[in-house]
Amino acid sequence: MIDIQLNETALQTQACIEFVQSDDAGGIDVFIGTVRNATKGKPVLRLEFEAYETMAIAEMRKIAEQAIDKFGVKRIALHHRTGLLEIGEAAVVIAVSAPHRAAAFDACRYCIDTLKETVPIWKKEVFEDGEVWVAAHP
Amino acid sequence: MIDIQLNETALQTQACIEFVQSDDAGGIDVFIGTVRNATKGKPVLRLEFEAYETMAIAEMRKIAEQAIDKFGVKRIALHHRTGLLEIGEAAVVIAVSAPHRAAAFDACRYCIDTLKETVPIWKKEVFEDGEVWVAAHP
Amino acid sequence: MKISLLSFGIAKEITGTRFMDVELPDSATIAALRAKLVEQFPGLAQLAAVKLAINGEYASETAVLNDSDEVALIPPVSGG
Amino acid sequence: MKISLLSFGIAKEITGTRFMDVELPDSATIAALRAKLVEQFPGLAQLAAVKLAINGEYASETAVLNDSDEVALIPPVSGG
Repeated sequence: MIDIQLNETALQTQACIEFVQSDDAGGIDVFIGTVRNATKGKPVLRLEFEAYETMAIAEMRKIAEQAIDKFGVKRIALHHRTGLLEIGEAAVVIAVSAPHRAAAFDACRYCIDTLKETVPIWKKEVFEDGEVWVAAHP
Repeated sequence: MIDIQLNETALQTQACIEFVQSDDAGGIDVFIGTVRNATKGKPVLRLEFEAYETMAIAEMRKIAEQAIDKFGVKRIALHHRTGLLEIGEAAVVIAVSAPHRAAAFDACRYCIDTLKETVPIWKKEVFEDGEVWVAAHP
Repeated sequence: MKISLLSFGIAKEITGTRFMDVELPDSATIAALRAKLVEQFPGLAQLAAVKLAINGEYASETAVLNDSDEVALIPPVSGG
Repeated sequence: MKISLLSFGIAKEITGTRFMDVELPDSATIAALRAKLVEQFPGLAQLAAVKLAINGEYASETAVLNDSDEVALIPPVSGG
């Protein structure tokens, strides 16, 4: 079972955990990516995420399906935030449940690693003196 | 910063996450070990955890300290349940925050793997037809 | 034929708009569209790898476009 | 001298009690205590590796006991 969401409002970690919880799951791994207050030592004021929404949701679903195939996990919730985020807010929450913990860890890590490579979402860091689209330039 | 707890009442995942959250952490990994409804296909009615409490807390603290040393993570919350647990309840919750996600994943996995080897806590599975102390016999 | 072009992130800043229509010869490929766009918006050439997607799927350089396709300019992603 | 012995999990079922006092010669080692306990409670020999801890720290077989030490019989752990 897969729950994919792209939200303009605060992500609900507890809802992700509840979605993946089941009586035959022994291990749940959850990853929460939060907005850091600095990049390479330079203070970040806030972040903005822009998404190609339909494709982002489709790519997130593909990743979850691949993780289920590869690692034999049972349930995955994958929620990503869009819009303006303050320091400390969650940009992404991924919860994975599996009968045994190794698969839950591996699948969760696969999801975030792959999401960062393939899902069309872009992060703009806002500094005191300007804004930068992350990773845009070589 | 380390928060170690051994609790007779339901574990609070959200409290563990809030403990490790900080403005300079970019990634939080959380592991939740829950009570499964079956072991090797045999229905489990409930579980009971017994702990050598003072030593269990000391060993859990050692593990968290080692994880901070080894992986450079910032904050760890490690809560374990004792007493009677129903199916689906959390037996252990581990939350780890780090500037970057790889360290958070590695440290969280180190904590649960090591906890299962060294922390003096014992699990008794209660079946329809009897009880078994897990891993007691070769 | 005419395709719809979506631009995101830094690409949107370079093209100046999220949505635009682009006229192309029939059976134009992604490579042909890319060449046309880089000519029109030289800033695109300064970016780390820019991918293109057709109707929401990543497309290869040899993929052939059809009238009314939705094509997206996808600069390096940075979600998560 | 006398040490306090704590038993947990399956070990508690075998010794029949969580707390007991054990009389030992002065300077007895963990190995000597283990031998004495296995003789008194043969069921302990059937378990997967049983460790012993002195005052809350895992102890080697050659560790020497002192009067009033708290020693714990630690059958294979299974937390988490």
